[in-house]
Amino acid sequence: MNATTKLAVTFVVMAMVGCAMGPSKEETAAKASAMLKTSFKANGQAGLDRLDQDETQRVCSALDGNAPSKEVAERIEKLNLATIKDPADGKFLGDWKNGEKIAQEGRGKQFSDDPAGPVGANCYACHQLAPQELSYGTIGPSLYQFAKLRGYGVDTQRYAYGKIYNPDAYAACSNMPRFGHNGILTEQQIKDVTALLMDPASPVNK
Amino acid sequence: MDAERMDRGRRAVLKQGGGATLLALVAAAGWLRPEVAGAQAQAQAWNKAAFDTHNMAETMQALGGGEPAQSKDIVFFQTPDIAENGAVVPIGITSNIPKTESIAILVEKNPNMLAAVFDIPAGTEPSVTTRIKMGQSSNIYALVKADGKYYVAAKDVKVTLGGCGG
Amino acid sequence: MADPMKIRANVTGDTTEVKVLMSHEMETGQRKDAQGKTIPAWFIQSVTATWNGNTVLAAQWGPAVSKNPFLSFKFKGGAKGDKVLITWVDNRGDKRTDEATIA
Amino acid sequence: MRTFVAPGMGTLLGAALLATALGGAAVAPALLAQSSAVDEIAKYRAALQDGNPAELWEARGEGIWKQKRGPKQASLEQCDLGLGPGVVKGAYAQLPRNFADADRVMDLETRLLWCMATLQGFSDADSRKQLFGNGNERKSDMEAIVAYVTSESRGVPMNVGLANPKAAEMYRIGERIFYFRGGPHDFGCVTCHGDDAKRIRLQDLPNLTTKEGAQKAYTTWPAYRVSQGELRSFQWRLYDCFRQQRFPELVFGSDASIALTMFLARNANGAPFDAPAIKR
Repeated sequence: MNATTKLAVTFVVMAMVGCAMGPSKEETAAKASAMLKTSFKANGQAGLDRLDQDETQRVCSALDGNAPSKEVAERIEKLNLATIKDPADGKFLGDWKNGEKIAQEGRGKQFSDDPAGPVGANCYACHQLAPQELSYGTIGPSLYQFAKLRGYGVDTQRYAYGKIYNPDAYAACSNMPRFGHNGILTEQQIKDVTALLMDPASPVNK
Repeated sequence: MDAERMDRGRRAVLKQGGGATLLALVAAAGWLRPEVAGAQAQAQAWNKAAFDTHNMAETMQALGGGEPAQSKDIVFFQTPDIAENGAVVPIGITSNIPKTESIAILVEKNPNMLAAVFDIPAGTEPSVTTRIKMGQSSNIYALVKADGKYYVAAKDVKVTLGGCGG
Repeated sequence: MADPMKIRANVTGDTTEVKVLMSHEMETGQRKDAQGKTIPAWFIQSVTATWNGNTVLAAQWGPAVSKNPFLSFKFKGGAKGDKVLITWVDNRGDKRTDEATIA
Repeated sequence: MRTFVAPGMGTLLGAALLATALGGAAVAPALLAQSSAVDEIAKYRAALQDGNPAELWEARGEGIWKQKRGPKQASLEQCDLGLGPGVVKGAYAQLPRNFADADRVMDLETRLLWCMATLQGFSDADSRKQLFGNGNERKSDMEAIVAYVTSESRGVPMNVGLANPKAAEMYRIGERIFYFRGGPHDFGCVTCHGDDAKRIRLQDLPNLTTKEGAQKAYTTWPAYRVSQGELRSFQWRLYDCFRQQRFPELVFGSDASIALTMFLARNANGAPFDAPAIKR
């Protein structure tokens, strides 16, 4: 992140505050950040460094849940697109059966989780995938028939892999975790989940 | 619809219980006598054998008795088709059979089938509400003893788990 | 020492409705603690309700009754001011009796 | 059968589930299955309302409130929850608020810690020994007292004021914390609670950015959680949300917890308080 873009972000934030009385939103955000630091304690794998926001988190937090402007979105997406590393062997698809397990697994990265224990993507918390699973969430869109509707080609595979790796590369300030960029899932796990979406044999595409 | 559901429940019972059928369940209602007074006497009367059974056949053997008749006069109320959490499943059972003496709750797929037995003395309405644990989706049986005879009805209850992270 | 029950008894016409909440773990004996040790079973085995010395309900429970049990039933009779007594005994031999005044 | 299931329209299992509910009736539309499941879960929740074990906590909490405890052998009956010493009725509906004696904005739990220290002489370490029940015999006195005090505001409209500058600032900071995204998953409160009609798995998520959503959610905490067999305070609610957000551990009674509570409580203004509730 260079100084120019930081200034640009500051400008955007200030512009949104407008001529409101009292402290600016940015000042309040700074107070909130400082308060958070004194209000949490490190526990197991969850250290206080988790409260240090990167540029994407900071910009997205200032949006109050609204969509970013076109300019901000483009910048955030560019920033995040640059982080995506394609699989070393060039193959985007792993084992969809493993992918299904990862999609069901809700544990991982919580201070209450065993650091050596499973880390999942918990896809079903937010998305419909395989139709056999009735208990799915709706924070994200339904991914049922993901490839059946979009095609099974390598470009779609690359997109699916990249979207799991870093969704902010395609939709700035997405609600979805950046599973690859933030080291939540391994490359193999991302390939497995990609296969759950893309493999013609996956229940998702039935 | 109820009849069909019960019929399916009955088939499941028969399949598990084999030739012994529901004989034993029947006695479930018989173990408790209203005149048993005093908590200590009751504690001693607790039917360990019946509560320790792990499938229908064992439960039957532990209890002994005659085969109960399917009854449409046993009604589940406040009992959901789907329980959000198996730790607490509300169960309400009313018997419209005259001279009901006791009501028992059994959960087919629980490790121990028998959950509870309620003796209904004369003057008490043959209707109880409580909450039970269910390890998984299962049939629930309401077993009623009335005028020395035994009756049963079944209801299928699905258990969902959910939430994030865990 | 177990916490008191919460008992409500209300008469409407000639019928008294009793609702009881009991404070009890109702441990099944099938769960394991963090160290992998089985947590011993601990549950209410019997419940008796009396009104004017008459038993109005008697129950035997297994560990499949939910934690902090709830029980509701109705009996004929009962007048405002009468006492309803509920007693439970668990598998450790702990016992608790509480009473409510019919309202 | 699968060919009848369109994307986003429920599931095979859903259809099977409905078919079961109908006693083996013919295949029904999957969409209907989903709504049927949701309706049935609504019935389940309704059935739980009849007897709420939270009452056991309320009774125990009232006992603890009135009991002489601590080095000073005093009860909490003279604790000032904002409406004057000893006034419990309706106090929770106006919290958090600024307390001049402490020169700090406090929520109920923080104020209770204050009263335990000042009235009863408990050390901070002693009063923090069991802030949350652990799901078995080790029950929390704090959660019991919270159950009692909040039950005394049942039916009272939420009325959290921001006239005090400190209170107003806490509200603004709480709002920023609500939108603060961080941790390995980029989660913030807003991730799950910023839109209408969303679910995690089958659990409905209140939209806390709307008045209706904030009112419905805030006025139904504390709650007896049937999945845990425990009564849970609002401090616990925030603690466990942040745990699942993959944040570090929220300190009980910390300023951030109070700021966020202030934001949510104030947004619930006008709605009658209706807790302790009972939830899955």
